[in-house]
Amino acid sequence: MMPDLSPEESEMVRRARRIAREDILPIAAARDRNYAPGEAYPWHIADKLDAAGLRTLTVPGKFGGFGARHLVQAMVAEEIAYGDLGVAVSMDQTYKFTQLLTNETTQTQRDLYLDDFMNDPRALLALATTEPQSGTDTFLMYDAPGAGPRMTAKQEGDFYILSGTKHYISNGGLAKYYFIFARTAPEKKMSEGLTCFLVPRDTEGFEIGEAHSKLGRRLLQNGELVLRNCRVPAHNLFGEWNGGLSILKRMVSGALIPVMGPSRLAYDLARAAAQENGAADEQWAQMALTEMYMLIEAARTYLYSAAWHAEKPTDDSKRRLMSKVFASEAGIRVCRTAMEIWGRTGAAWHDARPPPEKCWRDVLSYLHGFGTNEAVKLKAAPLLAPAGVDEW
Amino acid sequence: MMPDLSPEESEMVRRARRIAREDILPIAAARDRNYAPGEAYPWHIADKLDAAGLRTLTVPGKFGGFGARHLVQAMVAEEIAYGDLGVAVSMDQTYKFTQLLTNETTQTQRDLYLDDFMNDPRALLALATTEPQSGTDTFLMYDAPGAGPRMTAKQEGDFYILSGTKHYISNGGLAKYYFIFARTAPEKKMSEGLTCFLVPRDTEGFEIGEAHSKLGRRLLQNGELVLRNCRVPAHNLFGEWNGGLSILKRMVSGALIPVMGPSRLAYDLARAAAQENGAADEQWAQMALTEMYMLIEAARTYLYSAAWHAEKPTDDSKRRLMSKVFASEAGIRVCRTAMEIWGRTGAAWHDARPPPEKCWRDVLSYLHGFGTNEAVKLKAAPLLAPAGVDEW
Amino acid sequence: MDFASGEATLALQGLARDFARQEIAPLTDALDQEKDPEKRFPGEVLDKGDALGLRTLSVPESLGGGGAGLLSLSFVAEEIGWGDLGVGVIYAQDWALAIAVSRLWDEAGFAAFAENFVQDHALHLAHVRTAATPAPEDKSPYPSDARQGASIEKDGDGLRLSGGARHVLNGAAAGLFLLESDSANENERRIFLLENRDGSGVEVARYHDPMGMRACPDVDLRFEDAQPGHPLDCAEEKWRDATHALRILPASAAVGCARKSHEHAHDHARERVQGGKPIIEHQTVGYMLCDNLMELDAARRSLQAAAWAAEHGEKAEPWRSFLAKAFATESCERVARRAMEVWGGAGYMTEAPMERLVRDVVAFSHAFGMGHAARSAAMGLL
Amino acid sequence: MDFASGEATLALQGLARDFARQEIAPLTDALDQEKDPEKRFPGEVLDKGDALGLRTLSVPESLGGGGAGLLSLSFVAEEIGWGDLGVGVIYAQDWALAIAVSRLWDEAGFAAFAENFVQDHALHLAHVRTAATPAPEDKSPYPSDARQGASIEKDGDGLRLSGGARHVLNGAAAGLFLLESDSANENERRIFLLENRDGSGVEVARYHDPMGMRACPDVDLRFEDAQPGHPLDCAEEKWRDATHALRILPASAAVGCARKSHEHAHDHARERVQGGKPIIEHQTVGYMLCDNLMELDAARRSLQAAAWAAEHGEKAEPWRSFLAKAFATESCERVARRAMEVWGGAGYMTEAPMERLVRDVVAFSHAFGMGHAARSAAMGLL
Repeated sequence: MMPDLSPEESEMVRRARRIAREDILPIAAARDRNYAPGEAYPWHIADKLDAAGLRTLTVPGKFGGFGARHLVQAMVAEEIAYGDLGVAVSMDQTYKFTQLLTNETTQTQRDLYLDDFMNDPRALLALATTEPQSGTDTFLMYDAPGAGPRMTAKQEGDFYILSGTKHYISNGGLAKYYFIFARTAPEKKMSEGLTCFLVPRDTEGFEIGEAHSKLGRRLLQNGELVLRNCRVPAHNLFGEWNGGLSILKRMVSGALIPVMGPSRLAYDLARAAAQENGAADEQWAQMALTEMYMLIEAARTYLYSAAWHAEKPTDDSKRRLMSKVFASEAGIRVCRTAMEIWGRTGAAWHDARPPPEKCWRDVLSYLHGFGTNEAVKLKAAPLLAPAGVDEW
Repeated sequence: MMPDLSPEESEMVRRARRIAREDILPIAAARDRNYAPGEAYPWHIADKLDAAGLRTLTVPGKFGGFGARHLVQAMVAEEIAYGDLGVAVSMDQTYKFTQLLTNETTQTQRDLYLDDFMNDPRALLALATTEPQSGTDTFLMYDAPGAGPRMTAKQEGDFYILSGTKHYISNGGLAKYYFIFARTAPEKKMSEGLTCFLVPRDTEGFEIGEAHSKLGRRLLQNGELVLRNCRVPAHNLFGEWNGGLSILKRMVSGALIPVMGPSRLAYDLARAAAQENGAADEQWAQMALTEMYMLIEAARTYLYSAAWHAEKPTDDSKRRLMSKVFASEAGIRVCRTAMEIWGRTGAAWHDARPPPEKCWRDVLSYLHGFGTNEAVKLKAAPLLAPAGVDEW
Repeated sequence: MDFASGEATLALQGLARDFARQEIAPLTDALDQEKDPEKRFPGEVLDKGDALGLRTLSVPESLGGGGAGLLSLSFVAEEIGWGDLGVGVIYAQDWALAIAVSRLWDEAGFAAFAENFVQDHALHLAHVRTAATPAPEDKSPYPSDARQGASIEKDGDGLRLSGGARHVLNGAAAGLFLLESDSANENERRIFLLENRDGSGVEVARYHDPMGMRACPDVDLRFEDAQPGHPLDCAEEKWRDATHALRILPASAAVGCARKSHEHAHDHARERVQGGKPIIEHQTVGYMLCDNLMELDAARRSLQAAAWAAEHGEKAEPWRSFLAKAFATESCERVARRAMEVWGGAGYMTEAPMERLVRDVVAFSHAFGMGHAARSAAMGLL
Repeated sequence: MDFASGEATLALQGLARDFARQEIAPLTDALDQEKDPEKRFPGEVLDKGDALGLRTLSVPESLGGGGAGLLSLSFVAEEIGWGDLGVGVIYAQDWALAIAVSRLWDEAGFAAFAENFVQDHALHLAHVRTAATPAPEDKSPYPSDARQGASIEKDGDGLRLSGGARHVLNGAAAGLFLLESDSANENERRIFLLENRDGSGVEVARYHDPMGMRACPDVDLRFEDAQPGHPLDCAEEKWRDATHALRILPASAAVGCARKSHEHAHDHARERVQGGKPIIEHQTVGYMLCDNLMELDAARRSLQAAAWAAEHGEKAEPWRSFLAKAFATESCERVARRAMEVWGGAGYMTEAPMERLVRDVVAFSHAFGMGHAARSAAMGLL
């Protein structure tokens, strides 16, 4: 039941914790407040994380990475997120898509890109499906003609020509390598006409559009990817031609969200404030604080359990999906309560401390991040065991 | 993170599961509906559980029991509770107080009672603090003169004479041995004037009063204990004279409640009904079922985690306390939703199946069982780490 | 806008309050504990209520009734529901269905109906909903509202009804049903009155044994060549507008039931001492009472607003009665649960008033359109 | 009981609605994104509103004001809050504090106050609450409302005020404060008017930078030998009754803000197609819209009932305005959050209207007594 981490694994978690508290937390709130969306990401922190081996955390040992299992990935991302959720997500996205880069690429692709990915401390990864007209459609794999991404890819000699726009892409504008999904048989359903391409940022015709300003998670760039006759070399076809949907179907580890990082920070801030300003003597604040503690412990345990099972025969993707729903709701409530315990200042900027309102704005992103909670439930529903099958 | 049970431990869990499904579930609903409170407990089931080694589950091996750790205790009780919560609680109370009987008794007491406890398949245990005037006071150990139990005990030669009434005692009327708390210095606070006595049911002056009819958990007897000049032999003083409160302070394993048993049953019933009656095709029911699954998994994982930690240096009693609050709320919501998925019949008796409304009535008992949820929060509050201490 | 009740409403409310305290409450506690569902009908209470004019309160005075409007009736329903939710639901159906008939039939037809209704002092009304397709034999161990149904065939100038209907509230003692035969095909939709008497082809197939609201029998019906009465207007919109009261008034009764549990909790909190002071002075308890007051008031106001809108034909918001019902019902559940929590372990015992009240409000949630059904109906009207 | 608004109310509501759409909303979006809190004051909007008579709407017509009652004002506040919650709060304070002065001062005093208030077109009112004990220097990195405070000392015939007050809404531009100096010892409790002008000894010590409701500046004040005006009646019960509007009207403005986010969600749900149909036809989304309608209506009705009760001096339920405020505020948060969820990821972007609205309603929750404070106050009155 306990993490039971190896000493090496514990060390990675400790490193993440140290950087989060010593380097990220002191700068995060001011960046959140004062920086423009396209400039808020702290690259110097990314360098530190890389130097600590945390950017390549999930790269298998044979390629020079740490080869972390899902549980360690979840714990490290949560620790980073204590400092700032946006920074954590920039790494977490990279952790998730590392698997694609290291295990599902062709030898040619690995020869071309893997060394660079390992050596460039700022090489982050992103995956792009969402477009203005299709968000939940793609997430739920609504398999009807016309539904899903509209970006097209056409073969032209030794190149694929990609045209269209993606948006709300985490790490969009930050990442160096993108897994981009486009229609290769636009008249067909997604299951029959969607293909993935590995697109380096410097590819001709690939531009970063607007960096959206957001309610929270403002240190992370959620970029628009504008592809205008973007020329992707033929060897960068990723996976099967028209086989894009099956890749998406396998991508569920994103459900192991680091939402408890900001939630723990909010709890710490609230506890300290309550004990200092006298609220801790009142029953309402005592109940509120213990509930916060409860929700954090329940959510962390659930997330860790889902992560632990991920490498086991007992893995169950609906456990991973629903732990995301649960943890996001729990985190939002924890952070909101922390604001209340701070009193009037709980909804305002505060010079001397990271304000709990930033934690709350940040974690609200998980109402839609990795699928809206309602969509995640609908995605999990068909995975429920049929009547009569013992699920326990 | 996984239970990682030994083969012997798994076997105990499997036995509990088998008896719950084959023996308890088929009879529970009818007993709940038709039997008088004093007659509803199925002793023949208790015999089966005993024969399977499940009554003496937590008795250390050296005394002939299975010596289960807390995690196994929690899992076994949950499995029994799938059949019926009342039956599970009759065992669970015994599991909890076994520790008192085997580890904290005097050699004389063990010589007198332990063999009988091991050999009588119907020897259950109970602990009695609650009285009409003091429930939460005792639970929260409100340490003021006049607060707490009013039952008195006075020394008279080789006997203690106990007088007063306890009520709402789980296993009251079923148990053979009772740990009863009485005031031995009535003018003083509980911390200075409360003492515990080990009282066999056949003690002179000890009577079982009214068996209360209740909303749910109706197979368990919640009895009144009426002590009229009850003559307890001096050697049955349990623990220190005036040291009763410190015994209570150590009793927290009760927080590992088996509430997920009925919740899992309710989920199974709802899933089957939805898939049969068409509700499963509607989004509302899909969302409801996945939420139920989510709450069950989150609560079980949290409870198991609290149980797992109980034998470790990382044990933390507020984790145990708050897992009770969380799991009870989760269970209530799961069972209530199951009723809704059943539709009109969800709030009525149903011949052919155990009705989810019984599950709901049963788990509602955990709003107050082992302390009202609000009181449990207040009990956990002082255990929160002081500001500045890292709790994670 | 004026939140003061008129004198007539206050008088009716007072009458209902006294009746609830003096007659309904003392009798119905015993009915709740009666094991046999067939013996739970509160006939004696209803007779006394009829003598006060409660049964026909929604029939216009010109036709011999009490002439109370929907908004006034919501006050009365709350008081009766305080006495007993089952009795409240019986009256709510009487009132709501008389209103529905008045809107779905022509003047003469309604006058004839009203004359009969006013004269027969034991006559109660009940709402029956069936599918237009007859039910296949229900062998499933799981419940399915969808499986109920009855076929309607032409028989000379009239119709013949065969099949069944499930979960009809007050379906055993009611003498007259408003039967809604629903169908995906709107042309097959039918609404008519159906008599329930010896030889009318209507029989009780089964008494359910619900967890609460037990004074109002919940039965399955079987129809064998039953002869429906005059067909009523069955246009979808017309039906919806005619039945606002069928959602509002039962919910008002539920508010009364929840209010009663809150009152008990409030009283207990003032008396019970723990931690050295009455528990009402602890925030743990005081906040729960505050939350109850908030939700009771919000539920009541939503229902009143819906009642007023329905009385004034505010067709622009047809979703209002559906959502007010759902909101009120869900609020009532939370209120009753909190009331039980205020009582601690004692609230879980049958001797505590809330043990029954919490069962009553939850059983009520399952009637008159559950939360999801109300939302599904309302979202189609947004 | 009558839920129809009178003509005068409808006219005021219409006026406010037009003003909100045409003037407030276009201007305030930019204020929200202004980085410097000192530059967010919506002076231009307020000048236009004053020309319409909005500022002095609660002053009796006989004294030159709009003569609107509390219930009517709750409608107007909702419309202004729809335009912008910060502006809504500024007006809500103007209205509520003028009402408070009318109840806490004698006739002549109030007339003098009103004359001044009506004539000075830029004069706004703000509520200041301090502890009677002066604040020690606040070195804690954590916020504490408890630490604020100011000492009041006799100075000849008058008084002198020194110290500070934290989180005064509209505290920079308001020309007149209603200052409540609170104390555990009721004899030391004082309520008076305090002028805020050059040389009056009142200074802005700090502009806070709140997450929302930004058009209404949130400042800390410093008092140095400030001279309080005429002392007002400071009996606890009197103060409570005089300030119902100070809880109700801001909350009505918050309902307007939440309503706006719901309207945007509703529009979006009709247009956005996923899964082959507009998302409003999916239960996941349709139910959220239903829940929003339920809670908006319940919140509005609770506030209206409290407003009516306060206007009619219903002293029996002094807790009503506290709990209606708490209920409405918490409902508004849920509504705005659901509205954001309906928009999916797009709702999280600053370009979406709800990104701001969700910040506004949450920031509002922290003002005028938070949920726990309202419950704590109310439970003492049960």
